[in-house]
Amino acid sequence: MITHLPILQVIIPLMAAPICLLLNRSRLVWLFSLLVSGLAFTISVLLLQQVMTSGVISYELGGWQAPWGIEYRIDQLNAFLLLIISGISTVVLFAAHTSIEKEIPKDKHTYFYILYLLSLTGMLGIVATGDAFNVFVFLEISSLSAYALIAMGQKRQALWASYQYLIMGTIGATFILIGIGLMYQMTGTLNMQDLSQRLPEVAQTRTVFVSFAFVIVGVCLKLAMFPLHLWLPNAYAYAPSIVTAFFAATATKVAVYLLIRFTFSVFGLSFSFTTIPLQTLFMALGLIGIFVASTTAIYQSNVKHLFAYSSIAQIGYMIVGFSVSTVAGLTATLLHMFNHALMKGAIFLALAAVIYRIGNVELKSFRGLGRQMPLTMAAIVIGGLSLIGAPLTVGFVSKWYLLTALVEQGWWPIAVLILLGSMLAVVYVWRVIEVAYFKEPLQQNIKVKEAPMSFLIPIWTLVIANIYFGIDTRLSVQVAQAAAQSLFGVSP
Amino acid sequence: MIDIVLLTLLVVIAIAIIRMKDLFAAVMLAGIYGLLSASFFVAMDAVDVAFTEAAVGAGISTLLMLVVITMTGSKEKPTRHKPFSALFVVIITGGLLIYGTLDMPYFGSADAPIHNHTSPRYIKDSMQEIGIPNIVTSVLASYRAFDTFGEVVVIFTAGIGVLTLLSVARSKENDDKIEAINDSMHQQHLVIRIISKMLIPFIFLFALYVQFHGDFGPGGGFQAGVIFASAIILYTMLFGLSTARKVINQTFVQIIAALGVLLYGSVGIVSLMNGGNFLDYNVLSSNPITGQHLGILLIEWGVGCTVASVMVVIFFNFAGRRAFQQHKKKLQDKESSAC
Amino acid sequence: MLIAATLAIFVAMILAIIRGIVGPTLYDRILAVNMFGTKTVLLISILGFVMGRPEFLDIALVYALINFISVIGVLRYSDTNQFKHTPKENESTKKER
Amino acid sequence: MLIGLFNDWIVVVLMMIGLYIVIAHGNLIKKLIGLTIFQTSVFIFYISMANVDGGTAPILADGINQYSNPLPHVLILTAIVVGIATTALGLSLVVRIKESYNSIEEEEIQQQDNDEQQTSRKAEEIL
Amino acid sequence: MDIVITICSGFLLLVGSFLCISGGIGLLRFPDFYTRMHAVGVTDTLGAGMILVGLMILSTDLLVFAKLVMVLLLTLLIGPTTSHVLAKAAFHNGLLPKDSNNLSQAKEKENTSSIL
Repeated sequence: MITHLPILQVIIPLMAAPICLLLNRSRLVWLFSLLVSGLAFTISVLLLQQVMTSGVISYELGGWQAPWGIEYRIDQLNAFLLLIISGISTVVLFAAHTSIEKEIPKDKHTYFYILYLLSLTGMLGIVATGDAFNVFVFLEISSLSAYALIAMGQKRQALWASYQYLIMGTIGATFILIGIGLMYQMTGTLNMQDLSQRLPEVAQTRTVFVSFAFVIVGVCLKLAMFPLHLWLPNAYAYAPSIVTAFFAATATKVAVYLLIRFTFSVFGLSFSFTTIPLQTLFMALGLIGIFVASTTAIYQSNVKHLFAYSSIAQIGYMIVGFSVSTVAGLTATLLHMFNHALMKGAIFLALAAVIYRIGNVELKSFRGLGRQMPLTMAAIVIGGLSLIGAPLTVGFVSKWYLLTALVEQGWWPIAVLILLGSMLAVVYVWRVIEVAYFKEPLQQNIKVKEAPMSFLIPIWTLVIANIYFGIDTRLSVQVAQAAAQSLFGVSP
Repeated sequence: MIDIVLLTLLVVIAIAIIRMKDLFAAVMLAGIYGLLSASFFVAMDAVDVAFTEAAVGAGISTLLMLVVITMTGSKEKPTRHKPFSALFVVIITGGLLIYGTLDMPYFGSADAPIHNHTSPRYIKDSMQEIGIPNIVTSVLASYRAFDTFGEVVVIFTAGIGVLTLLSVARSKENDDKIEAINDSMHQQHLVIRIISKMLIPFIFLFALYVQFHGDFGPGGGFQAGVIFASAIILYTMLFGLSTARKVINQTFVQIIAALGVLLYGSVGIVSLMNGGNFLDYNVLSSNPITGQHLGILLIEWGVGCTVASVMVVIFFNFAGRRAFQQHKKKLQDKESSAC
Repeated sequence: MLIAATLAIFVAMILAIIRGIVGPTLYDRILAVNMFGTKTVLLISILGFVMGRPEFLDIALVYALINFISVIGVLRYSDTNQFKHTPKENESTKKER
Repeated sequence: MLIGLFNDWIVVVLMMIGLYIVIAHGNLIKKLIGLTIFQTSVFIFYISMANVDGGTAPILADGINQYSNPLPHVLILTAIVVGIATTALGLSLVVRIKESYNSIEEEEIQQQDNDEQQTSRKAEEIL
Repeated sequence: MDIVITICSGFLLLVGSFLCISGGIGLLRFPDFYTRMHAVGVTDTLGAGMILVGLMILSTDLLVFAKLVMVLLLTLLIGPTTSHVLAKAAFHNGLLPKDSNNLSQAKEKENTSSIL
């Protein structure tokens, strides 16, 4: 069975989704999906181990050789992403049963878990596959289930946010489809490995340039990179809290993965960064994104909105790291993907717990929660510190690597700007902390109890991971570095 | 020549759709657009695609849009904000694409890379490797079977999504009331009822033919599923939703949808068990060709089941939501008049 | 002769499209769509012969069916109060009386 | 060049029209129609690149040795299914939006959301 | 024999094409919905039938012939039905023929009777 791990990674949650429809009992379905997600996590750990020891795994679906059939190709980068996604999914799912009880009508619970699993499948499929068109298919699985999940939010704004996301997402996916089509037209293949070998021959043609542009724009739409980010805040803010926690921690990472995969592996480093002024463009957009999104976050009155804008800012950091286009910069990006998943997962799960107890996440209703829900609020504080990049948290590690990468290139001004951006994070995180700890408690908040264990366990798992990986960086840095080096073709 | 005429017609219709303020008309033009693009696909030798596009683009999606328009109103209000920014984005996109076409291989040229890298093997060897004449089915169901699995899951996802958004908790007495609204509409259309009754068995038969003939001609699970579902939709439209729901239990249909996906997946799992890779049909039987045949037959059934039942579920839920809204409106009217 | 028939069908299609765009009533449009559908069926049948592979007539069958179903659908869902038609032509005739 | 690329250019025009409808129109159903047109034109693009001069449909028959490329056909079959799935989901969202906002015009919905936000802000200030 | 086939099918196709075009012109030029429908309904069925029969004569394969027969039967069944339903629906929903006082009176009568 060990040789079939790559496909089992995707196929297990996929097959579990229709089975959930047959089970159709809320609690049972929850336990089942938790089991499945845990299984997927185990598989991803095994895969990572296998990849780190024995290198790239290739799996031919249907037994057909690669450019003719579809190939699953797992290298360090994929395995790392698979680990993040399935890990976060499992942790978040742990709290799902309690959380959706209050947010989603009883008769739709089964559908919720099915869509959750399908969304997980989609993301895992995007990451695992080595075939460009297969990316599109799984992208659509994950997006369609995401639209439905977001629309399940309690307020009517959720529907509107979901619709906007659907329009933007479909345009993005269609752009990617156009890009893939153009690539296919010039090379005659859809396999990424094969593409990367056949594209250099035609790299000078205008068609390949346009296909690159379309793929990048499409991915950036999904990524919510700065000028294309408008769908994200509402989608995250009005979705059911569990969905927010899951997507904030994983969905954008998958898009960043696609960006890296297409620019580094498919089109190749020399094409992406020399033919096109991608570096300057992305650096500028990333920096502007950090500042605009952080500043907007400061003025939000809804905490979910606040952290959603903060997510856009964090994507900016990843983009900056990416556009440095050195091993160190890419390592910083990959590390930040991992770390950001941990901190945003913790923060949004804590917010889910707040919603479970007091029903909303308006900043004004946070008054006094610091005393009433100490553990939950402590999680938000640690997550916030991590966002700022305080030492001993994971945020520090990735910021450190990013700064070193920038300094290595001699880009001092940008490093300074990054630090300034972090100062903005201090402001918005402080706003939450101030209200929660230092303001008069609200009358109705006095009787609020600490969140139930089903929340605290996953939240604190993530918080402890936040601190652990902030101190013991060996594991994450090692994997990220290996992945970055393999992308640059440097043998470690 | 034919393709250029068709493409020009397509442009004309697309422009007309922009200008059309009446959504009903716009949807019908979109239906024509679907038919025309399907004709274009026939002219381009893509018979399987034409088959699907006709059933989906001109059939199902038009119907769904019509149902929705009756719920939302059919007049489009003029937008106040200036469309210049939109025009700007569109022109940049279009300009970029035109720029990209300049280096493309010319239309129909046989020495383009796509005709010389992967596809020769499909055309030359699929008969020995798979053993069925329809190359599209070979590629769809065997070489790239995993994409098709993804496609089935996409449609399953859409079905579940529509269920989450639109399903109404139903109770027996509610149903009866809704039925009253439902049936008041087509009492008088006797001719069409009889004709449809004659047609429906024929459509089912045709769907089965398409399902099984997919190996030899255009067709296959997806097309068959859509045709099968369209017969049920026809029945529903003429005899009312609640009558149709009595004949076809919705829960049952949902289970079929799930089973279709599972059937597809289990073929893959069985090939894992037999020592092959996922969806490797060669190991399903002692003879690889028989294995391929068996595998393709089974997965096509999976596709057909899921597609047909998801289409039915989607339509039922749209129509059910509509009936539910009308019912609610009626109750409100009654209350207001009672006041 | 096949080519001539194809051209004739194209002409008929264009005429139908014009009627479909101009309207003016909903039913004119439905009529145009319906006629367009039949013309497409014929076009597909003839295209098979023109291209020398007439065995794909299944598609024409599907078109005929889908055309029927969508026309029924349009009628079914236009049969609500919302689309009760009192176009201006009628009003003017009433005034004349 | 004109004849060799004419098809592609028309397809680009179709894509532009579809995209324009999606972006410029405020009506939610019209947007979805635009999206369908946009996607369909991408399908047309794929299918026309599969065409080979003198080729016929990729269904093997005796006496024919030039076939069109079957792979784009397969891809587009999948993409059509994705398209209808998106449309169905989008339409069901539209139905729900109409129920809760009583409008399917982008501007009116945005207006309602803004109003709601402002009233909640005012309430906050009063407190 | 070949010549007979060619001539027969050519004749049928030609007449069918003529009918198609004339139907199209009728659809475009006639003054109101009912007359347009008349033009289309009549020519569509006959023209389609002619063209399909013409193709049948051309076909060499039995399966193709059978499929053409099916298509023909379907058009013969569906064409008149849709015309019927369309006219009925239009009339019921209050669309009146141009300049037809008799019919509008009949319509009013029907309305009053239904109210009664």
